[in-house]
This record gives sequence, C-alpha cells and structure tokens, in this order.
Amino acid sequence: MGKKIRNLLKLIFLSLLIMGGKNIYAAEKTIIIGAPLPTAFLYGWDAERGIKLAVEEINAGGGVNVGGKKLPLKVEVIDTRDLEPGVPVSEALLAVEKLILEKKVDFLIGGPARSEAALAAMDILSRYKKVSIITTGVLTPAFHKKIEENYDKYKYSFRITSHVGVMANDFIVLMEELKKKHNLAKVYIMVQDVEHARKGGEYMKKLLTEKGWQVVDMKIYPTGASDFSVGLNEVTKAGADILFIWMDMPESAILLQQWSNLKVKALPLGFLNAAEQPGFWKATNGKCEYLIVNLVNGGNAPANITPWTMKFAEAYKKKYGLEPEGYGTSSSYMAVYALKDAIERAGTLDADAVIKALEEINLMGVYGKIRFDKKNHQVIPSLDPNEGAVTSIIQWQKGKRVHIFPFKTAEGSILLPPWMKK
Amino acid sequence: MQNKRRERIDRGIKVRTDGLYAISSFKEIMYLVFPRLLLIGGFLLLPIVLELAPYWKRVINILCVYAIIAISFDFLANFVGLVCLGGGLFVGVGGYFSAILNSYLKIPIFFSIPLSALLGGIFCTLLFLPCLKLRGVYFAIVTLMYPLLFTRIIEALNILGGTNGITGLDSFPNQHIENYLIILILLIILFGLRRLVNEDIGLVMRAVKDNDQSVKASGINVTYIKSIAVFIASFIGCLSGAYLAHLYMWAGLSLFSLDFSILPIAAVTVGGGGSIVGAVVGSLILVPLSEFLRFFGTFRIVIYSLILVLFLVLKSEGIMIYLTRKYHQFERWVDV
Amino acid sequence: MSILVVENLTKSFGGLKALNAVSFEVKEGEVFGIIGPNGSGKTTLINCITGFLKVNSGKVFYRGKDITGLPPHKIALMGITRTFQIMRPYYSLPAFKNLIVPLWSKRATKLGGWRGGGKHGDRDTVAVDILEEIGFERDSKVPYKPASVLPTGYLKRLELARCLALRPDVIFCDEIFSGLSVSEIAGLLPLIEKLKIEGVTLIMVEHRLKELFKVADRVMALQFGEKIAEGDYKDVIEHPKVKEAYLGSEEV
Amino acid sequence: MLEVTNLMVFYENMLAINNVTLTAKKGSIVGVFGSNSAGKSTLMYSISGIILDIKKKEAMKGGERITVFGKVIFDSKDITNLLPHERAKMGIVLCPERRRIFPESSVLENLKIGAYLDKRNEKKNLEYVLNIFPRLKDHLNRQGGFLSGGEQQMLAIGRALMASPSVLLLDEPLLGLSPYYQKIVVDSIKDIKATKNITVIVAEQYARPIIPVIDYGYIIENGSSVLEGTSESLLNNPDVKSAYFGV
Amino acid sequence: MQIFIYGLINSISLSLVALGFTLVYSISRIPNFAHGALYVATGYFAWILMNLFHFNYFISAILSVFLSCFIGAMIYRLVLIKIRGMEISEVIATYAIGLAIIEGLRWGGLRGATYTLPVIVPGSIEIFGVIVDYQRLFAVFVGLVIFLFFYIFIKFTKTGLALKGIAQDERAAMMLGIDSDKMAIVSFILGSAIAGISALIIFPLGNIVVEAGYNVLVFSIAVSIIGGLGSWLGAVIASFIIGYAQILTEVFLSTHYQMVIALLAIIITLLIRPSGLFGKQKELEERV
Repeated sequence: MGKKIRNLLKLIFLSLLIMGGKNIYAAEKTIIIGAPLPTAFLYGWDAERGIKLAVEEINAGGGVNVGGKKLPLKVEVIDTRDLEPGVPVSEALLAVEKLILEKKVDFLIGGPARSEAALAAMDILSRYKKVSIITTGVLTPAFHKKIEENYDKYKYSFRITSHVGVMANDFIVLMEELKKKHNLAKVYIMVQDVEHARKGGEYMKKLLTEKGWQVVDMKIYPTGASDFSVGLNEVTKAGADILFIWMDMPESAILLQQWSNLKVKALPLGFLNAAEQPGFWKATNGKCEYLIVNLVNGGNAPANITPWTMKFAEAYKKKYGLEPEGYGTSSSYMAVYALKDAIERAGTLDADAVIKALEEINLMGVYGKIRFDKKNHQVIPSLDPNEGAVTSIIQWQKGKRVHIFPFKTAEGSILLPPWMKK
Repeated sequence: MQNKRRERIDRGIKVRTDGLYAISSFKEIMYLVFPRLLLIGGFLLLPIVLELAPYWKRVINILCVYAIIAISFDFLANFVGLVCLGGGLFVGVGGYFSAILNSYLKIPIFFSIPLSALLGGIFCTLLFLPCLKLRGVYFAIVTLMYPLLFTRIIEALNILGGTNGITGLDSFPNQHIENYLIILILLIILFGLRRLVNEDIGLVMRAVKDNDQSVKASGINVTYIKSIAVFIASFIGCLSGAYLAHLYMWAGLSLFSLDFSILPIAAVTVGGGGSIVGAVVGSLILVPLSEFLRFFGTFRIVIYSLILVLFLVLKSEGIMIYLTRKYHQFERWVDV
Repeated sequence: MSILVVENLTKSFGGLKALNAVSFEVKEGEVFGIIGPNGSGKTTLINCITGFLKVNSGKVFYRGKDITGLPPHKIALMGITRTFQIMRPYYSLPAFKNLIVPLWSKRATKLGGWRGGGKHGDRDTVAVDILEEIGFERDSKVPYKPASVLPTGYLKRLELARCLALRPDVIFCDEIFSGLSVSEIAGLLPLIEKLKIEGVTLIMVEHRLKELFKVADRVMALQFGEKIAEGDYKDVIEHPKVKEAYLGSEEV
Repeated sequence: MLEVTNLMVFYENMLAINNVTLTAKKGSIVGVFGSNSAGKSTLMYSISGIILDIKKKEAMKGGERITVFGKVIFDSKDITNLLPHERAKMGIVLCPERRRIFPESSVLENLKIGAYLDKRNEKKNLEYVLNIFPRLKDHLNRQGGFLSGGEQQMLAIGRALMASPSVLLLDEPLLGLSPYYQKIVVDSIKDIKATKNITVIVAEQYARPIIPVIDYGYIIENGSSVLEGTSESLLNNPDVKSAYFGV
Repeated sequence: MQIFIYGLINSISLSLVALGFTLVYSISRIPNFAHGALYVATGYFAWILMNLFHFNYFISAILSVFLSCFIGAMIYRLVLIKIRGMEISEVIATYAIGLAIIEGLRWGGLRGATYTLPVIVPGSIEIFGVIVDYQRLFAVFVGLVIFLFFYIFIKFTKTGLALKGIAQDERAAMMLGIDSDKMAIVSFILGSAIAGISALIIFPLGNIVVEAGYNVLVFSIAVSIIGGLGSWLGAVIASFIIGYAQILTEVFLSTHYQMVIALLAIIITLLIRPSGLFGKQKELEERV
C-alpha cells in the first residue's frame, strides 16, 4: 500500500509540475509522440510498454537524425478509457485532441484501441494533419477501406498491425494443415457480439465452407456472457472437431474452463484476447491447455521469427520483468522504429514528407519485413518474414505459449487434447 | 447560544417586490440583472479568453453539451416530475438522426441539426408515450433501459453501421461557429426554459409534478401535457446529440452510453435541482474537474467520484440553491 | 330533471366489494349528501363516477349521456369536477397560480373566466377574483403565498376554488368540512348556498352531519358498499339501519 | 410525569409554538385542542422527538431552518435532545396524524412490528388490543392498506399499544372518522387509561367528543396556549362552547 | 431438459446476485448502486488474501465477506446518512462510490483476465443427459439456502419485522422505537454479505474482472424492478423470467438477441404491470 501512496504523491507532484511549468519550453526541440491508449487494458498497457521501450532504445542511441541534427524522442501517454463500457467515444476523441492541442505532439502512435473510436479519430487526424500509426486494438477492415476510399482526407492514418481478413487467412492455412494431419471436418464457431469478431466469424464461415469444411453453426455471444454450457453441449452433440472462437472479453476464460470440464471433443482455436496473456494459464487453472491463440503479430510471445524478435523479447523482459503479454506490444515497438526510419529518410518532421517516407518504408523488423500498402496504408502481410509482416499463432502447452505458426518459424507441433484421440 | 437563533432575512428588494419585479433604481436593476449578465457575458467571453488554450475551447463544447442534457433532465425531473435516466437516448437518437440525414441523405449541416432535433424529439416522444403512466422509479428505470436497448438492437441487427457507427459527417466551417453555436443554443434553452416554466403551460406542468390527480380533475389531459414536456426535453437532448455527432463527424453506439445519462444528472445534483441554472453551474464544475483530472489516468475516475460524493455530502442541497439563498437573504443572530 | 344518474355501480378491490350495485339520481341544482361509516365506499363512489377508477359494472349517465369509463379529464371537461379528501394542492405554486391549471383547460377557456370575466381575460386576475370570493383576503399576501405554507383551512378552500375555476355544473365535495373548525365551516356555508342559487349541483360526502344537514336537500346513506337509505335527511337519519351502522350512540 | 416547559418552535421565521407549558400526570388523559395549524401537530412532534428528524431532513435539503427552545422532561429526565426512537424506548409512543400504518403488511404483522420494543409482552398486548378493537380480529390477515379509515385508526392505536408505552400520544385520532368509529376510539382511550394506567395525550381539532373524557385540557391558538383547565371548566367556558360546539 | 436445468441454474445465479440489491432497497429505500462494486471487491479481496497473504480458502472467504459488509456499512454511515431521502442524490452518490471502488480496483491492479478463485467443489456430473459442473449446483444450493434464511428472517425475527416496518414508513417505525439508521446499516451489511457470498460462489466459474461489477448492477436493477421494487419474492420470480428468457433465446433464437430480449422483457413487464410483478403500490394508490 505504501508504494501506491508514494505513487499517488508522485503523480500529484508531477501534475503540479506540469500545470505550473506549462510555459517552460525545453531548450532543445524534442519529437513528441502521443500515445492515446486505454492503459487499464492489456492492449493499452502492453502497447505503452512497447512504445516506451523503443523510445528508450532510440534515445540511448542518440535520438532521431532529422536533417543532420539528432533529436530525442518523448512520449506522452494519455488514458482514453475507450475499452471500458459506458464511456462514450467522444471521451477518447477528446483525449486525442488533448494530445494534439495541449501536449503539442508531433506524431501519434498506438490507439485509440476501440474500432469505432479509431475510425472516428481519423477525421480529427485529418483536421489537424497529424500522422498516426495504429498499433493495437482496431482489427476492422473498415479502417484501411476508409483510407482507400478517401485517400486525400485520411492519408494521415497508418496501421502497422493485421486486420480480420489477414488473420482469417492465416487461420485457414493452419486449419487446412490440421485437416490433413488429423482428419478433421466439422467446425463450430463462437464469436462475441462486436464488429471485428462478427466480421471475423462470418469471414471464416465463408472461407471454411469454400474449403470444404462443414460449419455446423455460428453462435454470437453478447459481451459479458458468462455461461457457455448450452453452446458447448451443442458442439458435442453436433460432433464438431474444431471450436473456432473469436472473442475479446475476459469471460472467454469461462468458456475454456467449461470446455475442459465438459471434455468437449473439439479443438479450441481462434482469437481470444484474454488467452494471450502469460497469466491465462493460472487464471484457468491450466484448463486452457491445447488452446490455439492468434497473437496477431509475431513477437508478442518469444519466438525466433527474425533475428530481432528474441532481442526484443529479451529487452522487454529485462525492462519489465515479464514476457511480452500480447497483441500490441511488438507492433507498438516497431511503429516507433518505423517512424524513426521514415523521419530520418524524410529529413523533416513535416507531415506530408513523413507520409511519403512511410509509404516507401522497407524495414526488417521484429515480425518480418515492414512495408505499407501505398493506397490504404495497411502493413503488408505475409507468411514469410522475409516478405512481409507475419502473424504469430501459439498453442498453450504445459503452461507455455508455444509458437506454432507460420510453419516456417514454428517451434513446436500442434497437439490434440487426450480426450480427442480417436 | 441559549435563546438565540439565526434568522434569515430577505434582502430589501426581494421583500418589497415579492417576485413581482417593481424596480425603481439602477442599483436594484443591477441586483436583479447582474447574475444573469455575469452568466451570459461569461459564456460569450469564454472562447475568446481561451484562445490561448485551444484544447480548452474544445472542452467548452463538451461542457455545453453536458449542460444542455442536464437542463433537459432538470426540466423533466423537477418541473414535470418525470425522472428520466435516459439522457443517453436523446443524445443517441439525435446523433443518429443527423448522421442519417447528413451522411446518407446529404442534407447540409445547418439543416440536419435542427431537423434531426425535431425528428428525434418526435421519435423519443413516441417511444416514451407508453411509459408516461409509469410512476417514479419505474419510469426512471424504463428510460434507463431504452438507450441500452437501442445499443443492443443496432448491435444485433447490424444496422446503421453496426458497432462501427457512421463516420464522415460534415464538420462545422470553423471553430468559432462551433463554439458560439453551442453556447448560443445553451443560453437560448436556458433562458427559454426559465421563461417557459413560469408561463401558464409551464405552471400546468409543475402542477402535474405536484399532483397529477387534481390536474385530471381540472379537465386537463395529463398524458398530453407530459408528452409535450417530453417532446421539449427530447428536442433539447437530440439537439445536443446532433451537435455532438457533427462535432466529431461521427455517430455510433457510444452516443447512447451511460455517461450521457449519469453525468448530467450528477451535474444537476451538484448544481442544485429545480433551478435549471443549477444544471449549467453543475456542468461548469464537473466537466472541467474531469478535464483537470485527466492527467491521473485510470485513477482519475476514482478521484472524480470521490469529489462528487464530497459535493453531495457537504452541500447536499446543491450549490446553486445555496448561492441563490445567500444572494437573496442574509442571516443574523436574534434573541428569542 | 336528473342531471346525474347512477345505475347499479359495482366495484371490487381484490375480491372485496367496495361498491355493490349502487343506484341513485341527482337533480340539477340540488345539494345531495352522502353519508356512511368509513369504508362504506363513499370515496370509491366518487372515484368511479369521476373516472378515476374503472368500474366493474354499472353505468353513469350525465345529462342523459353515458360517461362510464371516460378518462377523468374528459369528464371534468363536461363539467363534473371534484375535491379530494386528502387535499391535493400544487404545493410548489403560489395559491393563486394553483387556479391557473383549471383556468388553462379547454372548458374554462371556452366559458371565459369567472362570472363574466373577459373571455380571454388575464388568468391571474380571474384567479385572484375567485380566491377572494372564497375567502382569501385579496389585499393580504395570502393568495400569493406558496400553497405549501398555507394552513389547512385555506387549503380546503383552495381545493374548492380549484373546482370553481373550471366553472363546473356538478361538484363532488369529498369531506370538505373535515379538519375545519366550526367557525371555518360557518364561513363556507354561505358560499355553498350561493352556488346552489346559481344552479350548481353539489354532491357532498360528509361526516359532519350537523353542518351537512344545514345545506343538503337530500341524503343517501351507504354501508359496506350498498345503499341503505335515501331521501330527506330526517328520513335517513331516523332510518334504523343508519342509526345502527353509522351513528352509534352519538347524539345529533 | 411528562412536562413540557416554555417550548418554542420556529419554522424559519415563523413561530409555530410560542412558549407552551404542559404537564401530564401519570395515568391521566390530557387533551390539546385548537384549530388547524394552531400548532398541535408540532407540539406532538416536539414531545415525540419527530421534530428533530424533520429538522435534520430540512437542513439536508436546504429548506426551512427549524429551531427548538424549551425543555421536554419525562420522569424528571431531560429528553429534549433525544431522538424519536430513544424516546420510544423510554415509553413515549406517538400514534401519528393520518394513521400511517404499514400499508403493505397484514394487520397482524403491523401489530408485530409495533411490538418491536416489547417482545416479552407481545402475546398479552396482542390480546388486549384485539379485546378493545374486536373488529381487527376479523381482518388479521388483510393488508393494512386495504382497511377502511376507521379500521386503520384502530390498527394505528393498537400498534402503538403493542410497544407497551407509558405515554401514548394521539395526533388527530378522529380525523375523517364517522360517528360510529369516533365513539369506538373515544371509548378505547378511556379503556386504555383505566386498565393500563397509560398517560394519554390527545391532540384533536374536533373537540366535541373528546372534551368530556379528558382529565385536563389545553386550548392552543396560533401556537400559544390560551386556556387550560379540567374537562368541566372547559365545557363550561363560553368561548370553548362557541368555538368547538357551535353553540 | 437442458433448457430446464440450465435455465434453473441461470435464474438462481441471477437472483443470488440481485437479492442483495433488492434487500437493501426494500429496507432502506436506497437503491445501492455500489452493489456491483461490492461484488467485485469481495472477489478481489479474497484473491489477494489467498494469493498474496497465503491464507487458506475459508479464512479468506470469511474475511473478505466481512470486509465487504464493513464497506457497505461505511457507505451508509459516512455518506448516505447525510443525504438520506433525496432519491437522486442517493443514486448518484452510491453510483459514484461504486465507480470509485470499481475503477480504484482497476487502477490498483485488477486488470486483465488472470485473477481466479478456486472452485469449492470441483468436477461435474451428468443429470438427465446434461452435463453440469458441481460448482453450479452448489450455487443453486446456496441460493436456496439464502432464500430460506431470508424467508425466516423477515417473517419471524424481531429485526426482520422491524426492517419491514422501516421499509414502509420510516417515520412511523421511528415512533415505535425502531432506529432507522441502525436498521439501514443492518440492511447494508446483509446486502453486502449476499453480494460477497454470491461473488465467492460465482466468480470461480470464470475469473474476476471489474466489468462484472457493471453487469451485476444492471441485472440487479432489472430483476428487482421487474419483481416490483422492494419485493424480494418478486425479485426471485423475476430472475426466473429473465433467466429462462435468456436460455430460451439462446436455444431457439440467437445468443446475441439475449440482451435485446431481456431488456424488452423488462420494458414490456412494466408497461403491463406498471409497478412490477409484485409491487403493490398501484393497487393501494388506487384507493385514492
């Protein structure tokens, strides 16, 4: 408790400093990066850590070289609370505006993490002409489609992480492999009632049917649902082999526990926000074993994807005392480096020049080669880290997150739960 | 203090006029007009003063929006007796209407705002019609459920942009229009409603609040009166919703969110219910408070809530009521 | 000519019959008294006739028109109004503003103000006129005080004033004398006489028999929701059933 | 037994009770008479302590400021600043104006709640209450709110008796009652005094039926006590006659 | 059969959660919007006691329920006592306190999905072809015990009766010697205790997350409103309505209509019976 009080005092002191010292400008120009993030959520705090780690490393190396002058970076994090229920998006947008108008940031990296907030923020970014790189949350394809439809207006927004479409394709490749190996045929889909999850579920359903899978049913659970037994009983009844899940609510832990308790003969697989964290094993008392989870970008769990991946993971562990926890860490980290790269090539902080430079970027990063699509500013995905940004899919095995996809970089093979052995 | 008591005495002019304003000197005119001038002038000057802090100019907009919703709540609760916890419904409906009008039907911004307030007002009134016969808490709860219901319907049916919302609404031509439009709307609503509640129809509404049975016995259709009041309140609420949607060029589910229902009510309780100005004063305290605390991150909500509780406990009557009393009365000790 | 005809009115609350086939007629311009022990259904009867309660069966005719089941405000607009046993003023409004409500109604607007006040006469003036008539001193501050600070005596009269403002043809007075002192009642009696002369029909539910009998033309007695006697007050009071059920041993 | 000395109550600047002094001997019936808003209820509230509760609530809302001076002494203890429930524990129980029974509870439950302070004598008290109000016996399982006014008044008095009070305060017990019930209530007051030796203080505006049964009475006008005396002296007073009997 | 069993379980867990709220309201007429916060807080305290202080399960369970009772009592003693009787202020104050607790916990480290309580009775059983885990059955059992306890408590004990009196007419009860503040504190303690107990039973099914606080609050309000405010029997029946409505929508319609149906059920019930299923105000008010 003493620590908390000390923290509180520090906060109050700091706030006084900032309120009082608003007009004292630093003698030297710094590049200020604004990070609007829901810091009370995994996507927020992990992204914050990723950004801070990168900034620290860059500043240790002297800063960013802008036209021959080395400028240090500075991060301004603001809590958007946008993943909390009952908080209006305008609250998050106001936070973005606060960063732009009051903290005078030069670039934005991070969120907002909620899709609709990020979509709404694009209009603000274009109004203030601020370049922003989305690194966490936001999985909806609407994001890059919006840029593509009105490039001139929305060219300020970039996204350095995957989206639903890419993730679905990765899942298909993975599942085709499973089908070949274990002779699986039936899928049962459970998704949460949010845009990206529903889009993901529907997209998966379409792709799977095309590939000859039999999709038994797709169930949409409202956010906060806490009992999945009816659905799981249906899974058993239908004899499904794979339980495809797409949820970002913590209650998905209940789903996994029920799955394990009821010994449902279907392999759970999908995108589960809660299951990304290393702590999930303990949270489910190990009931999450065999679960396959998409971490969206490589490097969010330790793996050997590119030479940089383990370096990043170790640096992270050294600074924060634990492994990167999940989605948003490596991408936020990379976004800072991408920005540095672009600024150095542009030689200026001017928004249009930096946009140009970002469009041309070709940087080998933590999770493969970082390149942006020139038309919609979406990072170009690939299954090969030498070609583009790769996904990381892990399976929970004996309390560890084992990197199993893309196969090229896999560090273990996929296991089936014992009760599924035919 | 045996046998002494504090006596409250009205200041001279109040005693003599007793509500009917017979004014004789400049001093007395000022006595009556000064608080109003302070409010109007203060609001009109705010954006100019805050030219130095551009972010705070944005906060004014939000402040006014909250103040307007708070006024609509105060009007319904303290003058008509309908405690409506669904402020979010008005904001959401207004926002979505203007999004539909502006984004889908391409109606220009200065028509879409009033039009969506009107349509939204009618829409909300129709929604509320069946629950007008409910009393007290039950009415409050049904109105609390409406915004939740709409969120879920839009989410489940995936209509109107689903959870992503509708983006790409027109924005205001410039910041000054943005600021002054909402400030003028606020002032007009504020003084308009203060006027209305003392007009005959306003008196009838207040009578409905006091006792709807005897209003019925006086040959007046209570449902009709209530629906007029609901229309006025929802018109106001929808207006702010439409403004908000254009301000952020976006309409989405979170317009229905609980904050829009709860925070204005908190503003009314802090400011003092039943005076309409109290709603504005409450917002003037709470919104900037929340902005000052933004720095604290998640912890901000904790501090904010605790300060709110402190306000309630220490000045449970409401700040505006307290100030009005202090302005009109003074106290002294007298022997019994 | 009967202005109000009630036929076989029946109303029950959760199995308990509050009114059991009550029938009676009221002639235009008379003062009709209703007496009966507590719980005999007097107030329920008023509530049923004025539309505040839905009846189970039976009919109410007003000037030959069936008004059963109409909402209260429609019945009021036809000219039937009532006072409430537990006073229901608008506490937050000043006394004279209390009358704005009936004056605002369609009926009062159409008929004009009180006794030849201009058709669109200023409602405030009309309101004060009515209050003065009913015993509020015009020059004192009483008519301008909030209803919440007025003593019971004034509130009772305010209750009646609110009825008068509607320019009604029939007034139901629900225990308007109860809670008033002897002298206060004495002040009200002339007004009732005056209304009677003007042709307003009054139906009074009362326990204060002495005062009631001073003004009532005919009286009806209820017990357990049933009519046990009707007629001239002497006949009713002498009726053995009434004596037994209602009066106990108290001398009248 | 119970003494009120120099009581003054202000509602804001209005003087509701002006220097009233009242004494009630053990086992007597004391009547307080006066027209509406003469201050009877305020006096009853001051004796029972409810005034302190009202004061607190008004202060919270920023409404009228209530100031109380003077003393209320019970069994030679100063109870002026005791809260209503503390006074009830000492034996001062008020049966409030307009009855205020618990409308959603059954009659029996109402009585049981009344017995909160004296569980030991619950059976005995219940028997007594049903004995003086036999009508309640037929309705024991009816909801309080569905009783008629007269029955509610009986229930309210009965409920107060369940607490085994030593002083019973009755505020307007005859309000809205028909002569039949008036008689029952007046008889019950006599009985309570006679069999239980309870001091009864009755505040009533409609004095006609009550004056004959009291031992001592006070007439209150505009907050001040203007006349006091025994039942007989009041009955013979010409002013009282004209004001309360209409003679 | 599946519908029946899971509907039953769902309904009883709902009513467990809602009972505390209804109870507090029915006694003190204060809608305790901090109810959800107490629920989450108890779970988190139990977790802290077990994992950071390494107490054994039962000690930490008891301690955390005590703590939640204490907080409940303090909420009344320190805050509500000052604003009692001003309905809107009460709602705002309790909501603000709840918000402070919930967000305070979030800030104090309760975030993510890594906090769980152990199940009391592990394993599962097959009943009529439907697999149910013991913990859920245990929840049903505890729910029934609590109902029974309250039935007896309210009906037959002195305090229970006093609480009932206070609920209906505070001042009248005061005149009978019942201390309304004391009773309100008792009700807050009882309500918090139920919130705590239900948290300890329901949290092990999933994990402790702050969002549960908001959900619990919404459902408690919904359930107690449908049941008729203050009627705890009504609340139980209402939770059965909502509970089964949810399961039926899940089976026959689609899961994502669950909330829509639940909310519609609330609105429609109120439109048909304006004071809830067991609210008696309407009938009593009719007797003008």
